[in-house]
Amino acid sequence: MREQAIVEKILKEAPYAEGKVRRERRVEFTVPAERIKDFLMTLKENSFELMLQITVVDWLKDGEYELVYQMWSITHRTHAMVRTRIPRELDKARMPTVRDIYPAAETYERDAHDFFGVYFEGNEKMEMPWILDDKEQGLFPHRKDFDMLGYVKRKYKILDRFDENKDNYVI
Amino acid sequence: MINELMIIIFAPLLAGVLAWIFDVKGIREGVAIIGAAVPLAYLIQAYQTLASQPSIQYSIVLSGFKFEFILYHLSWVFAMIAGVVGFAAVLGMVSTAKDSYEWLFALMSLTGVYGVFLADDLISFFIFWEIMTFASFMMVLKYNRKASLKYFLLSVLGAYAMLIAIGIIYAKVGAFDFTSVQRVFYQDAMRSVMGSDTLFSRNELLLIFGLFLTAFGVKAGTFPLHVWAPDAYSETNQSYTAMFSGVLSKAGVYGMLVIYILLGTRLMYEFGNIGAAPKFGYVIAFLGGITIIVGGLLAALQEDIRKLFAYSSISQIGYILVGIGVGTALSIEAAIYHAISHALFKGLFFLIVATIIHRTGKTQFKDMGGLAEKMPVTFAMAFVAILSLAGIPPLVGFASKWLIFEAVIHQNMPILGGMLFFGSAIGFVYLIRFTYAVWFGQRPTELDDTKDAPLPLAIAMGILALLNVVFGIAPGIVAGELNKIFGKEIIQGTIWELNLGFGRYNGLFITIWLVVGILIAAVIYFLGAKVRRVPVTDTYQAGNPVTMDYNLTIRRNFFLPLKETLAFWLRMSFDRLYQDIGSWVEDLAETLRHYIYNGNVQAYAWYLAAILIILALWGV
Amino acid sequence: MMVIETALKALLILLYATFVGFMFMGIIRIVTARIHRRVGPPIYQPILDTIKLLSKKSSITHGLIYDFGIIYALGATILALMFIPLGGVSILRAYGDLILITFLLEIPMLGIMFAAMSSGNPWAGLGAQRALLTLLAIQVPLGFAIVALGEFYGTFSTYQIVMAQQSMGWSITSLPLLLAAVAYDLVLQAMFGKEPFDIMIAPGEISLGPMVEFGGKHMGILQIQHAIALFAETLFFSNIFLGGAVITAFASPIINTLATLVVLLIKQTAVLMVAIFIGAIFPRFTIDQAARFYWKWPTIIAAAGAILAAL
Amino acid sequence: MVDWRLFEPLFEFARRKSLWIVAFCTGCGGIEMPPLMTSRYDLERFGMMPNPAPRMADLFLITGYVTPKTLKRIIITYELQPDPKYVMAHGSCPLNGGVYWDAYNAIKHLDKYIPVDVIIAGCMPRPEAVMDGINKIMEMIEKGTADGWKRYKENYEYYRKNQDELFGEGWREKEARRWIPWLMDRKKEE
Amino acid sequence: MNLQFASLLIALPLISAFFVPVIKTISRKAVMPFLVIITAVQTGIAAWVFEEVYTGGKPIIIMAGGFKPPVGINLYIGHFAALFVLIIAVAGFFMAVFSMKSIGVEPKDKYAMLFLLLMLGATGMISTGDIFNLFVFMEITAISAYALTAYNKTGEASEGAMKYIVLGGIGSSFFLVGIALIYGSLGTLNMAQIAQLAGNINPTVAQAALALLVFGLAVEAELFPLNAWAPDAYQAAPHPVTAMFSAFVVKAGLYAMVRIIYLLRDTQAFTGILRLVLILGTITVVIGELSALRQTNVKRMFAYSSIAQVGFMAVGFSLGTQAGASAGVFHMVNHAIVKALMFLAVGYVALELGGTSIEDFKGLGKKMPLTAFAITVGAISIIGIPMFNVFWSKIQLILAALKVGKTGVIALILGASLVEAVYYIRLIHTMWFESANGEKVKENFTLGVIMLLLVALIIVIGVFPNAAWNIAQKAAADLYNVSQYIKNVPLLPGVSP
Repeated sequence: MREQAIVEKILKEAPYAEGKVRRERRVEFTVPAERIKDFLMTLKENSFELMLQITVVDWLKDGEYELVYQMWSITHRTHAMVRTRIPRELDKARMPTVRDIYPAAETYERDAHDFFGVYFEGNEKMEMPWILDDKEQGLFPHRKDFDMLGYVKRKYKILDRFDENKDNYVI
Repeated sequence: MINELMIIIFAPLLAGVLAWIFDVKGIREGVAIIGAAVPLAYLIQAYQTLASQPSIQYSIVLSGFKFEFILYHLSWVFAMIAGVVGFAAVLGMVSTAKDSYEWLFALMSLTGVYGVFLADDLISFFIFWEIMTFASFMMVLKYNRKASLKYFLLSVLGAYAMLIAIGIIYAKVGAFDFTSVQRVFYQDAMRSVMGSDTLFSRNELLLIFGLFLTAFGVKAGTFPLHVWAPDAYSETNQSYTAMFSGVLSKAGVYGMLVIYILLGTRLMYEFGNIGAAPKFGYVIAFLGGITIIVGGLLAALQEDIRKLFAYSSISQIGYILVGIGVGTALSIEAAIYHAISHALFKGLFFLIVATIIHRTGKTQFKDMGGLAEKMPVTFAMAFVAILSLAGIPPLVGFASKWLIFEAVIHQNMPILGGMLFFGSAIGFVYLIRFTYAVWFGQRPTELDDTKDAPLPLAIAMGILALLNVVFGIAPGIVAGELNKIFGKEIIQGTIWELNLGFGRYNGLFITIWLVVGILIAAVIYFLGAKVRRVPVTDTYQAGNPVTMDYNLTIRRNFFLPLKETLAFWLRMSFDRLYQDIGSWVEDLAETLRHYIYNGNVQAYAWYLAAILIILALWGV
Repeated sequence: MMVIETALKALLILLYATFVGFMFMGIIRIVTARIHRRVGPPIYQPILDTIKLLSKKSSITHGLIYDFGIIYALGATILALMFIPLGGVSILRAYGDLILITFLLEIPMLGIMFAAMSSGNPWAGLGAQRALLTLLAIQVPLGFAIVALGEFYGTFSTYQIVMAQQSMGWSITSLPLLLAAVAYDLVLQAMFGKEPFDIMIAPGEISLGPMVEFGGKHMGILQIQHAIALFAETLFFSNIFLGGAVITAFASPIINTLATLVVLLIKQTAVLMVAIFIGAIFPRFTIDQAARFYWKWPTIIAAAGAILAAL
Repeated sequence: MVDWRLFEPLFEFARRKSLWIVAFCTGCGGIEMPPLMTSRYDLERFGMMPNPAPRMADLFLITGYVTPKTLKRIIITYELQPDPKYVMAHGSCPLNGGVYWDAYNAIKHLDKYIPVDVIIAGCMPRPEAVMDGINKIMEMIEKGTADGWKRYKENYEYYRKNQDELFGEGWREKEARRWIPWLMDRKKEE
Repeated sequence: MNLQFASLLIALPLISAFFVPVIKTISRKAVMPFLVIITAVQTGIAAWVFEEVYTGGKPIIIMAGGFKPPVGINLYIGHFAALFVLIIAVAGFFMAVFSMKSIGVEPKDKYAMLFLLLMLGATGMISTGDIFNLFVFMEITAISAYALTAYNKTGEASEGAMKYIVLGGIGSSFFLVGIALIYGSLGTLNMAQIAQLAGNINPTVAQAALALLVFGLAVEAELFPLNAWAPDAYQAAPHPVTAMFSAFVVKAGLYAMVRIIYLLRDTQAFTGILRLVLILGTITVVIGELSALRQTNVKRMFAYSSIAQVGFMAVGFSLGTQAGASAGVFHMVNHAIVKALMFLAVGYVALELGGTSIEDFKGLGKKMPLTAFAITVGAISIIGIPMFNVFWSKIQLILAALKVGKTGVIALILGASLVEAVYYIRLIHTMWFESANGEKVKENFTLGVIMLLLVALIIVIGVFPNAAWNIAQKAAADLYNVSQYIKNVPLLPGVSP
């Protein structure tokens, strides 16, 4: 099918990556973290014009973050998911920015940084606060090991209201 | 014996020279104020004598020329404008003048203006015109060379054009004084009506009229020749600009009237007329119309406070030119009335600008804002001036604009009528731009300690504002004076009312009913709940909290949409045209010198040979 | 004696104008609702709104000019009202001069803008800028229309124009003044602040522009001002273009004045309806589109009218 | 200075019959507002008019969950409104946090921060429910029990304490200056 | 004192010129003061002669050696000559005082001798009544001018002098041929008699003679193509000499040309020559002003400006009317005063600050306020601002020209004076409003007094021009109506070719 041809063409240009067709109009690639920039360059040449989102998946047990760059090609009308894996610890979760290839990436990188703490070198707006309010700025709330309920109790001081075993729920 | 006309003319110059010599802070201000007050006093005192005898004359002989001076109704009105606004400007300069250099030349320009208004023959008219131009040029030279050079070149070009025209007239008429010149032209007009051969041929008349038009057009700042005004008005001591734009531009207007007095009938018969307006007058009126629009639109797009008012004063002069251009007795009277009101509110505006710059030291709109609380007195004066310039009924601005509208539209001139209406809206527009940028909005932090106007400036502003209001409510006073110029009762009506037969305007009723309306509104206002004073940071900006450090105002580039709609027209600019001509002449001069005086003797020897050949050809 | 009589007449005109003005605002809301196939508020809704606004318990001010601007706007509208001939009742009818009334109808906008700008709110600044540009845009066709009128009738007093129309028939019957009337009607659209040209008080874009800072009683006074302005503008239009009303058929003068008021009312509502229909259909122009529109078609129409009138 | 008690019923009737709405369409309730204005439900029958400027609005509709950042704006808008002002909250989220009961970024009790007059139940009430709420508030105005603004004024310290507890002291100035460092350097370029 | 003492005007400089080596042997430093004394005495005599002529009303005729005019050479000191001799003497006196301070190059006695010869030549040219005598005096002036230009012994000075010699030499030779033609056809050298017999020269000879005479003198009078030497010569000459050049040497040349043209009034070529001089004068004004526009050296700029002003005078005289001539003379007087002042001031600045380029003039107002003030007043009066002296002569001249109907010429000239205003204003702005380093210089008292005297003279004439205007009118009358000139000269009745 059409997607198969696209995947082979890209894999020929980027041997270091593996790619497969998940279903009609949906392809998937896995790329090592350090080669992400040139892979996105090849995608750009192969008419993947849009970067839709950079989503971060927190594999707590593997101790890794999985960054998924979701791209969309208007000409082929296919959606490509580029997966990479980076270590989970805050000081080691660092990625080069792809702002120069896809300008939209700047906001997605800030979003990932706000909620997961992934630091993208080269993105000058990294320190600029994005969505989170000042209180939650450094907490990276979407990480799996973030104790949401405890933080809510402390923040809104409604300690007595909840019963941990969730069977009598008092409004 | 020194006639009082001489005192009126030379008192300011004398005071200026004395102030320049005794360069002591206290004395020179006193001398200058006396210098400006003495002519004003004499003029007021001359009002009684004018009631009895038609005019006061005086003449002296100087190097073969017989200089005559006359004070009759028309020149008395213009001299009074010069007197009042000049006195106010001098009062203003007491606090803004830096050194005696400015005093000397400001008062010399006042002498020049008096001389121009009181002159009764062409040569003294030209001489005082030159003195006025030179003195005002020296005021600008001190601040900025390029602006002053542009101003000097254009106005000297105008002056020399006038000199050539005077020369041509002198060659044919043999005399300079207005009466004989007028008589000769009148006879000439009669001869041309009878069909016999005339003293001046058609294209000679065209040349004289063209030359006079350029000379007075430059000074009045009509459309193609207005480029000097914004730079000259902004690059000098601001309270002097009150006199510069309020009074000196009136010299240009007076010049246009001189054309009417001297050549009026002759040109009328020579070129015929469109509808009621003489064809040559229609040229002036049309130029005036374009000046209104160009001046107004450019004023709205300016970023510098002084430039805005410079362009606005050009566009207001456009009104006067339209009035004069239409040529009927009523329209000329309306034009003079607007000259008076323009001098009043424009003088007031420039004094306000002087106070702002004197206190804040800033001239760009983007660094100003929110001064209304800090300078309440100046703001009150500015409010009066804005109402007057925008032509809001109870003030003098409306009375004179109304007269011009009536006079022009009654003569069935649709295009001019449209231009006038457009002009009045533009006046409205750039005033609000000035008010918003300077008085309202969030105040930059460094302007927090600005004090209000110094005393002399405040008094000067007070005088002009008072006159604005008085002449607005009782327009009949001025109309009475103007009727004396033409002898017959053109604007009927009592002291409160102007009655033109086809239109009536009563200043008193309007004020009464406006006060009644405001009272009603005030009653409704005070019936409501008590009011709580709220700072600027408490305004609704989509709910976001507001801080004074980062002020969200569109003070810069206020009229961006207007600039986009006018983008096509803004590309043409006469300023760049004159710049290019100037640099072209300079390059030509450079190449010329390079080739002719190239320094080697052989070339010079060849020149000799060339001359010999010419002489041989000459027919030796 | 004369003073009391004029005072009474002035009071009568004022009350009548405000009441009819509010009714006009009510009509506008009901007709627009009916066009949207909605039920629409009761006709006295504007009065209720004004009473609610005036009865607000707390009010704020941004300084003297913030209040004086509003009071000045209402005062100027009342002044303008007094000049326009209202059948037999008007007071300053003799001084009702075309140009004077045109200027007086524009002055309330100056007062509102002064008050809005002194509040320091950026929305108000933007609103003021757009209101100014709209004013600049409508001035050209308005000017030419007034010039056409002035030249056609040779006089500037509205009362004489009304009298002339009694004999010569309504002024829209003659071509030049018909063109002027069309242009003036488009200008009225912007003066009422109705849909196609109400960019200056665009609710969504700049949250009501100049009106953003006007709370309780300030907004109440502005509602009254808008009512009187509606009445005055429609009255002025019907006087100069639709022949005004001078009825002397009945015996007693009171019935005559009532008849003239009724006739005028009909003409005014007609003018209002035209404005409402245009308003309900068209989307809002941006400010430079509005300026370009006004400087193209209405100006050509009005200029043609003026030139024809001048011949 | 004039005693208006005689006209109080008229004022009450006018306030009831011309409620101007400041619709703060936070959360998911915003989409319920347009149908109210269109021909099927037509709130304009009751004289209600949507009006973006808080200065002249009476009814303050909060139509969904409220995050702390939105709450800051709500408090400021509420304080801008002139006095007889009523607040109507839609759905369960403003009541007790609703489905976001354990989310860090949703306010649990709106009532702790600003006085709420009427709360309409339903995880996004349908237009009919909103209409019913509006009738409820009209009755309360008539009976004079819609006194949210009085409660806010009397125990202002209570509300103030809750707000400062959530946002920290002097949060208005801090919030206003939050973006200046990044805006300022852009200002230097121009 | 009988009138014959007037001949001292010529004799005094001659004798004292040859006395200078004697003085030098007595003491080297006494030479310059001696020069000043001589020029002072000369001024005294000139003032006495001026007094005699203007009160008496009759010109003074001096017969050399007692011979009656057609045979002997006679000096005719009329109103014009008296006026100009006084100007030469006064300018010479001021420049002598100035050269006491400014001449540094060694052979001062040579300088003094040349200075006196130059004054002698100029005085002689103006007062002589005999055409060949005019040539002799012109040669004296020219040669002393060549020597003085080269006096500074710099490369530039010698180059300027060489140009001046080449052009001056050719010019004077043509002048001699012209005289020969006239003498050949009329047989007499006396100007009065030439004027009498001018009618019966056959036209072609008259035209050729007139053309050659005008061409010869035009070099000295700096009309357009022939004034190429002037800028370099003015710039290279020592400062007092430049002032004397522009003050009276050029004017003497112009006077001679105009005198001869007016003498041969009856010949047919008269109108043709006048039109030629008019055209040349206008072009001189335009080219002179334009080429001064982008000058960086102030002295050279003033040189161009004085060339242009001389062209303006030539236009005045070439109008052929009484008003034109009187305006021209008035302009000569005013120009002499203003240019003497300007060159004096520029020279003094060059002396103190070591150069005359624009950079030295930056911020002069703070460094040398008096000199800057003098230059400013001079510049303003040259531009033609009312209340200053040049304005009156300019306006008279323009009106005279317009009376004759020369609108085109006047338009060109006014355009040129517009250009002149530009570079003078640039100079004023550089002097007063541009800041400059360097401390305040203590200005010499005597030169200060001279400058203030000239400034006062400018302003006095500016404000009360009547007196100066009457003198100019009388002087022009003397130059213009030749018939009166012929009656004044007591010709021997019988002697004729």
